[in-house]
Amino acid sequence: MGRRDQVNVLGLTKKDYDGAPSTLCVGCGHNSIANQIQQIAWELGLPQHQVIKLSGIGCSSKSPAYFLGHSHGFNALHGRMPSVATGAVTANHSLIAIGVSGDGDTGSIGMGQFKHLIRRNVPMVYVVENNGVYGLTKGQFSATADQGQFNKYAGGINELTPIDLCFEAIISGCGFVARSFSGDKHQVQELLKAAVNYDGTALIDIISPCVTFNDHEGSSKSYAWVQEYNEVINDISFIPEQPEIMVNYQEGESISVKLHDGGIVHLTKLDKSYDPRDREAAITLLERYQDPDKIVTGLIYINEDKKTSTQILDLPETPLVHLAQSDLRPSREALADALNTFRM
Amino acid sequence: MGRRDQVNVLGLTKKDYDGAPSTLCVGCGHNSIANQIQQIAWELGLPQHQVIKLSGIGCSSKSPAYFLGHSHGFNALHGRMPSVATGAVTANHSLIAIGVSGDGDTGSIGMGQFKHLIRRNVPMVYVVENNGVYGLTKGQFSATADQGQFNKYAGGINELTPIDLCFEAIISGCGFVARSFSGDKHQVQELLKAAVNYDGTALIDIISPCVTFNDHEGSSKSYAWVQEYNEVINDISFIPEQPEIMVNYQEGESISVKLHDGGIVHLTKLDKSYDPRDREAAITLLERYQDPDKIVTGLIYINEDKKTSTQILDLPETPLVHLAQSDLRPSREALADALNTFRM
Amino acid sequence: MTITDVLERGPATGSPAVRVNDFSINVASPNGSGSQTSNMVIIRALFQMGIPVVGKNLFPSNIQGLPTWYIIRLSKEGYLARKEGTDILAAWNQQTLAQDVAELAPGSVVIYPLDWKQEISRDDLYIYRMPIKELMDTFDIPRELKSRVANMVYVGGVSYLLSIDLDAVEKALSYELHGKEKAVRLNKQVVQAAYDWAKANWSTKIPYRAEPMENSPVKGKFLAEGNAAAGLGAAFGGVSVVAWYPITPSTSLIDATRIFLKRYRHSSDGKPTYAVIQAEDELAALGIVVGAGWAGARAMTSTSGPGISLMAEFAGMGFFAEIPAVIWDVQRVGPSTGLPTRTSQGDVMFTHYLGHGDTKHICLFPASPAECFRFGWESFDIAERFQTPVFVLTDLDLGMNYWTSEDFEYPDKPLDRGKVVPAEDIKKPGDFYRFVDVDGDGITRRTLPGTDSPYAAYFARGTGHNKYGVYSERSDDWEENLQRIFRKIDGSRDKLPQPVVSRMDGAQVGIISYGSNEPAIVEARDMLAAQGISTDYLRLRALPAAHSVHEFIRSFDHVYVVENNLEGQMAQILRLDVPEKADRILSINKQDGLPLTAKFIVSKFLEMEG
Amino acid sequence: MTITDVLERGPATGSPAVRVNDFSINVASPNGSGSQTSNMVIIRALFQMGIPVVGKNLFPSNIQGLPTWYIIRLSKEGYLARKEGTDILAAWNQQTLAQDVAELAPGSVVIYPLDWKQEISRDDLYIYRMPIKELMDTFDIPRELKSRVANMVYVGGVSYLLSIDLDAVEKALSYELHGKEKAVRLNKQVVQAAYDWAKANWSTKIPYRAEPMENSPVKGKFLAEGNAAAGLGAAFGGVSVVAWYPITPSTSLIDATRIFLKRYRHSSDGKPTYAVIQAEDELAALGIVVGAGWAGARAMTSTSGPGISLMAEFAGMGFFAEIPAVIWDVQRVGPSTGLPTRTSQGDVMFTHYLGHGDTKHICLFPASPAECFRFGWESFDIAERFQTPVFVLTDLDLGMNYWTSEDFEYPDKPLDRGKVVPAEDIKKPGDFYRFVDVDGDGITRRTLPGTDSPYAAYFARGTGHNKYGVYSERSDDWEENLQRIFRKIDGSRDKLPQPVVSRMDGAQVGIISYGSNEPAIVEARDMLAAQGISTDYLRLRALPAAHSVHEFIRSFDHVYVVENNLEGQMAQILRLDVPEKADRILSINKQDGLPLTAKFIVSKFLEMEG
Ligand SMILES: Cc1ncc(C[n+]2csc(CCOP(=O)(O)OP(=O)(O)O)c2C)c(N)n1
Ligand SMILES: Cc1ncc(C[n+]2csc(CCOP(=O)(O)OP(=O)(O)O)c2C)c(N)n1
Ligand code: SF4
Ligand code: SF4
Ligand SMILES: [Mg+2]
Ligand SMILES: [Mg+2]
Repeated sequence: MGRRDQVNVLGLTKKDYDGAPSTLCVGCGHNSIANQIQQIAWELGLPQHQVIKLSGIGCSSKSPAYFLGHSHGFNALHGRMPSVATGAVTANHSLIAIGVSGDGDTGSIGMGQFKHLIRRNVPMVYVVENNGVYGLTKGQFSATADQGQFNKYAGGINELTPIDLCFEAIISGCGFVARSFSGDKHQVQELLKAAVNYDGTALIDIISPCVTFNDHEGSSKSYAWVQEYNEVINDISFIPEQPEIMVNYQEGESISVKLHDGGIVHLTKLDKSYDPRDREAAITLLERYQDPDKIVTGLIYINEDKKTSTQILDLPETPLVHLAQSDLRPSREALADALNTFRM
Repeated sequence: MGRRDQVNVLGLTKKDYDGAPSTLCVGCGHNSIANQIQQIAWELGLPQHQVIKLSGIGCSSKSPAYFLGHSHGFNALHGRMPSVATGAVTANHSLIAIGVSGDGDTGSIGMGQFKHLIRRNVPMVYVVENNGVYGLTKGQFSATADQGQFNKYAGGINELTPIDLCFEAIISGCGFVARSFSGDKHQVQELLKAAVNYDGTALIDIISPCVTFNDHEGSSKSYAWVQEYNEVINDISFIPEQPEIMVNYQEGESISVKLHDGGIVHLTKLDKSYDPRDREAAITLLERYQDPDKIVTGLIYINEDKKTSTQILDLPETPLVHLAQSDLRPSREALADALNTFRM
Repeated sequence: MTITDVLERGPATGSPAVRVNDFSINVASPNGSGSQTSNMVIIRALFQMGIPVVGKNLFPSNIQGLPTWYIIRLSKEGYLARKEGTDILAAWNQQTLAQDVAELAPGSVVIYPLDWKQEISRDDLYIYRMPIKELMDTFDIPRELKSRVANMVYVGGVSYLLSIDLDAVEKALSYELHGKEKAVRLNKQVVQAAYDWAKANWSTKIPYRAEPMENSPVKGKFLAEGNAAAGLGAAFGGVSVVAWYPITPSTSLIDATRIFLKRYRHSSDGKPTYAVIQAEDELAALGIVVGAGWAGARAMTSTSGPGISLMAEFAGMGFFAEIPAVIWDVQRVGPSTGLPTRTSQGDVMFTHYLGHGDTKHICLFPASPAECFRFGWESFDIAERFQTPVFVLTDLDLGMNYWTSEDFEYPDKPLDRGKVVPAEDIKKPGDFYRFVDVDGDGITRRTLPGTDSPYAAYFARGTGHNKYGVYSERSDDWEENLQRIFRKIDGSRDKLPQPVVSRMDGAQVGIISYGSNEPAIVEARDMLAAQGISTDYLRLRALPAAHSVHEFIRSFDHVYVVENNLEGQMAQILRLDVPEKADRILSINKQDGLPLTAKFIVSKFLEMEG
Repeated sequence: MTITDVLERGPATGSPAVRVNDFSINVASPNGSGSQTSNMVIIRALFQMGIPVVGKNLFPSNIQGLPTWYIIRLSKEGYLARKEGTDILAAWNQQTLAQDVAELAPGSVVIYPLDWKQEISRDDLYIYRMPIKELMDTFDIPRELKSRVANMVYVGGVSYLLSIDLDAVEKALSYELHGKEKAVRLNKQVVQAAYDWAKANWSTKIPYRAEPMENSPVKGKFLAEGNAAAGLGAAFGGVSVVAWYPITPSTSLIDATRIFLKRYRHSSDGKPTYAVIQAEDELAALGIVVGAGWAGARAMTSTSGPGISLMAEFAGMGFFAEIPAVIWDVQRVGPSTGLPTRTSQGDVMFTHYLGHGDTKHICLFPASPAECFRFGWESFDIAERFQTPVFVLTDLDLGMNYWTSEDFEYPDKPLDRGKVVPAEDIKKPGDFYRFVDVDGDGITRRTLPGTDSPYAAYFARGTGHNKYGVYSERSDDWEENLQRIFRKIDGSRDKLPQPVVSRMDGAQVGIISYGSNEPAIVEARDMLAAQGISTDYLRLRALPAAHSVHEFIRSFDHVYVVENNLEGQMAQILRLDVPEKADRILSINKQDGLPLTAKFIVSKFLEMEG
């Protein structure tokens, strides 16, 4: 955490990365995640004016207000953060975009936009604060609620197949797929750091218990349950800079993946046979962890080779928003030329 | 096909199952699929008044007008067939629902509804006439277009990851997942027959070339391409009735799956090791067939044990629409009782 | 300053005359603290005493911690609109204490915890303090319940100060806690202890008193939220498919629907005669309803502003494909996400015209729980009779606050399924065409899927079609069809719930309003009458407006349309209906998220009358 | 009947006077048969001859086979509105032959293939037949091209009958076929052969003739579709993010935008200075635009009715969160999916108020390709100046048909980015608050993400907020904020494209219209003037309407608002603007999917004038 007066590379204290005071429930997993975002932003020395925070609607989607108070934020519409993020990042690809959504926001109303954002590989961190319910509307089941779950606020038992957002992301072509737990601060932090440095859409599906509506005994999204059933697939640490490009992909006990910015994701394997660079393995893993009492966390899949939307759109280095009038308005001659195309 | 005057169990000729004349392009794959639907409806002796035909918007979504002219039809909104079908089937679960959609209709604008229909397991046949483009709006790429595809109408090369609708369906919990090719009439027919008899959402993703905008050389959705690269995973035949419940799951060369109505799906394995009742195997198969030049068709996954929406909603045997006033309007006493709940 | 000073202090200005059953109590508390039960106990106890009472819950769009105000108005005359100003403040929210106190008028009363350090410096108030922790420590209450039960302390304090009958409090507690004996006992004990403590420690008398009313205007009545009444109405209206997506303040309408369906709607084999589907979003919710309505079910959804926006495409299709559907819009403040927990009548115009192209929807405007119940079932008759989506526009104030209600009337007519043609009537081609206007009222006949006749089927679609239901791009087909639909909608004017008119002798001016403004208008008219100004009042209950609404407008030099939105939306619609009076249709309107008050209406009225 | 009878027949009634450059040609063909090129060749050849000419393409919502009519009007006076009736029918669609012929007035001309068996029994027509197969067989044309090239047969026939200059035809061919020599040669040969065949086989003369015009009113002008002009305008307006979803008739606007962007918008390093994103649907399209607008890009989308419905929620958010955006609505016939390939002005009201809650959007109404170009760039200035979504409402007729156009004017002012505060101006807390109305015009200052100052950031949201941009549920904050936004929109009236007024001496009555109705109004006014009726005409170009529009209305006893929708939507909006004249604002309107005609307007006008 660091002492209160400790400063980062920018000479800022962690407090300088404060947002507004949280209005979420005391103990809500979302608060912890907001804190971890603040923490890693400070640790990585992210310039706040270069960060944009985006969200939809929900308790989770409120959380961007509670970190990085000097960053621009956009609290969009329910389920529509992906499109707004796509627009913003396209307009200015020099920004560091952090999206925060909920399981209802992403898995229910937002399913279409979520899938298509990932298809485009818009470079951003996409955090889902996943609690299996609609917190803000008081506890209805969301699409990630496990089958057979009981919830009195939702009026009974959920009989529908849950949506697995990591599974959804990976088959849509996501190159950075992770699951975590708001109670595992270290893992959340390291995944966030890697995600911020990953070039492409980095999904982190974080189980984030709703203490008010879904933390009861038997809830597969409760603190107790996740603590009991969480299997950490790999121990991740992010090493921000590496003076020389000298990476050993030491297979075996650990794996290092170099990100395009120079940072390195170092993974100590807990399951020896698992390699998160192998998409088929990742998919099989996810398939094998479909039961509520099988929760796998860690970096599930990583692939640095996907073209991002910025690359696909072939955007100029200068972000579109910084182009000058001369770049934006063709000349009089161009108009004359264009008019000639209309003439026989 | 049967002679023109041949009649089915209902004493009807195939012509009696005619719809309006097609207004699709000559040679369009969708026309062939419409014909197969007509064919199997006739062969199975489906009572047309008990069938509903639903669709979204697109060339594909027009096709329900071209078969079963005596069935009620609903040509809904772009991407919204799933919700309309959910409502109709819930209102009257005795109907046989056949939905027809396009790859744009289902994979782009309709992604959210598609996924959630499948989660609910609404009993219906869901046919996607998949041509990789938006036919009706003149050839833009749809979300199922393969990466690297060139299409002059779409203005160039597609760089986005394609959406695999079978993959989407299976991870959303679909219990009947098939892929086919409009050029393979036999396969389309047998899959349709099995799907009509399957209790739950039965997805058939049929590659259905668009002769006008996407049948050129190099198009992975062209007749020639699919003919060349199509790997049929199993040879399916549907046996409508079986007097005794005497099914041998003869493993080995073939598999028989008994459907709840008594019909049997008989599969001759072409890939000996493949068992479409094994979800993990199906998922692995799909993952291994992600390249445009790897097209797998056949019944990819079947599972008869999933609760349908009708079961989850615990609907009465009498369809909701046939309930009498006495079932729909509680008594005066009930009102008095209800009012008492308001009183202290 | 002695300890007594701290516990209790009267205003420096001396005490005014006692006000009996005519004042307001404001309970300020943080959201999620469980104060709602305590507030309901107070309001129910007062109601039990025969005192007309209403509570307005101003809660935040959050689950825990943000400020909530619950404002209870007692009115012996039975005026149950919101009233500005607080007479008695139970200041149970430390965060807003200073501001809440600052807003009080001189002579008001504040009760607040002794546990807090804050002092109140104003010397023109009655100030009482209560030791929460000290009181609670005398009970053996499980930790997790403590903070909730602690709210009963102010119930005890307020009961003592106002002389609220403790038996009534007990009854209220029992109702609120669903008769769970242990809980009732525990809470009652806390109320009693707080009451006793207050009695022992406070001596000043305040000039406000709650007294039981003998010939009570609320006798035989009960308290109900419009949303609950609407849900009950739907259950009695034979709804069989409900599809919805959660959104404040509409969610509780569906919750109630489910509860009543579960209680009263099973078939002989014990199965539910309905389906409730939580959709993935509002587009799907209305899609499901439209699909079900087409198939012949009575189907409904309920939503609020953002959901209405998302339903635009399906609304237009339902209108054009002529599919019955019922859509409740429990209005909250927009545009956009706006203020999800504040009330508004801001969707009137948008909803009436919802959908691109020329579209006009039937809208109903209930003004009381009883009318929510009635429209709850009648909306289905209207939707099926006119084969069109019907929007019922209520709002957060009517939907989520507790209003005094008389008994709901049992439906006075059987289900009206409209022009549905059975198989028996369709023997040969030509016996049935979907869009042929046989009766000349613009309402054509329909069949349901499954009708056992080869000539019963038609294709429902949002694209152009002719009267035989066949796809058509012909200009004449389009014109004929759409004009007929508009004729149908226009023809509904005098067949929808008709306006309710209340007259006064010698009225020179008319007031038009609708929905939840009713109590404020009633009160405002009495206030005006007291000043010698007579008014006639028309309460609109449906759009398109009945011809009698037009007549009403024409019969005055000018009329005022009172409503809770920024642009005077209903006034605009009426101006279009009666263009020759357009500049004599004046708006009294406001949109600040709160229910309108009589005072606002009167002062605007007087200002505009000049 | 001899062979000559079959090839050619004159009307029994004798031949009337010759009409030069003042008649209509209707080409009926099946969709997807490639006739569009032939039709364009005819229209361009005529235009090349200096004849004012316009083509209206009535195509079906299908790709192949359904009937298409392409109606070419020649008007030496330069009236380029649609005109009812056909003088010359090239009946190239066997399916509709009978009906097409039945609708002809006596004395009309029909050309149709000799290859078909059908005979025409009417004896009051000129009838000509051409042997397609026979003619085509003389050429060595690849099979797949044959059916397309076959359409050149009627070009030859029509050219011969009307004496169209074959050099002009060749020029037209060359343009249409992008100068591809081989294709041009081949097609030219077919035209020539058909022409020669006609010359050899037909002898009767028809009373219609196309003659080159010396002092042509179209000199220096060109033909252009509004959608192409709009796309060019956007490219010159500095659009940098385009997000869209395909929908007829809007798709070609984006196609054009992409083409022109590709041609004219690269940075010095050769990279595109723009991004075009095909979104997954319209919700996402506007979401992307809103996100990009917030980030500081000039962003636009284009759609039609169904897309407008789907954009409702984001439109309301853009309005309330005050984010610049440009949305083109190329209107087609609604409600619902309606008639995707027919024209309409049916979205005016819905779009102006798009979004739940109180909302009011700025709308622009271009009436010509030149204005499409102008609004193409100016809409961004307006959107950024007023920090709000701007809707540009055009329609299929203007968007997809070829209109005669003068040169587009180069933008007469630099990009106006509005009140964007740079980092230099924000040195300390308080230097910047997002919603403080510093200038008193309701337009507050904004910053862009990335602005390098710790005090530059704010939170964009659709929920309630105060002037500092902080989340707020306070009533006063809500009122202040929303009232300011409405003040801003209201304040735009006189700063948007102002109405264009055309007066006549002694006019007693005013006509108001907008958009693509322009040519019909011009012609109608001349027709009325010929009858001695003078009219003044105001062409509205933006909503909210300028004060001068109100003045115009007030200056007449009554005005007519002419528009292409069922409910007279613009008339309704103006009635609300000028309530004291509401019953004197009369509607001349119609909605049948076709552009309005002068004849319709005149007859309605005369009927209503009584
Ligand atoms: C269009 C629309 N529909 C519904 C709502 C109401 N709503 C607000 S938050 C929410 C669900 C949020 O759930 P989730 O995303 O899981 O967030 P959580 O509160 O659980 O963190 C809903 C349905 C809305 N704001 N907008
Ligand atoms: C809301 C909406 N947006 C856009 C359209 C225009 N539109 C009609 S069909 C279509 C695409 C159809 O593609 P697909 O589903 O693949 O069907 P296909 O024509 O290829 O069979 C589109 C975008 C529409 N009708 N409605
Ligand atoms: S309701 Fe649940 S999700 Fe919302 S803030 Fe409280 S604990 Fe968190
Ligand atoms: S355009 Fe393509 S999809 Fe549409 S009908 Fe023609 S071939 Fe079929
Ligand atoms: Mg959630
Ligand atoms: Mg397609």
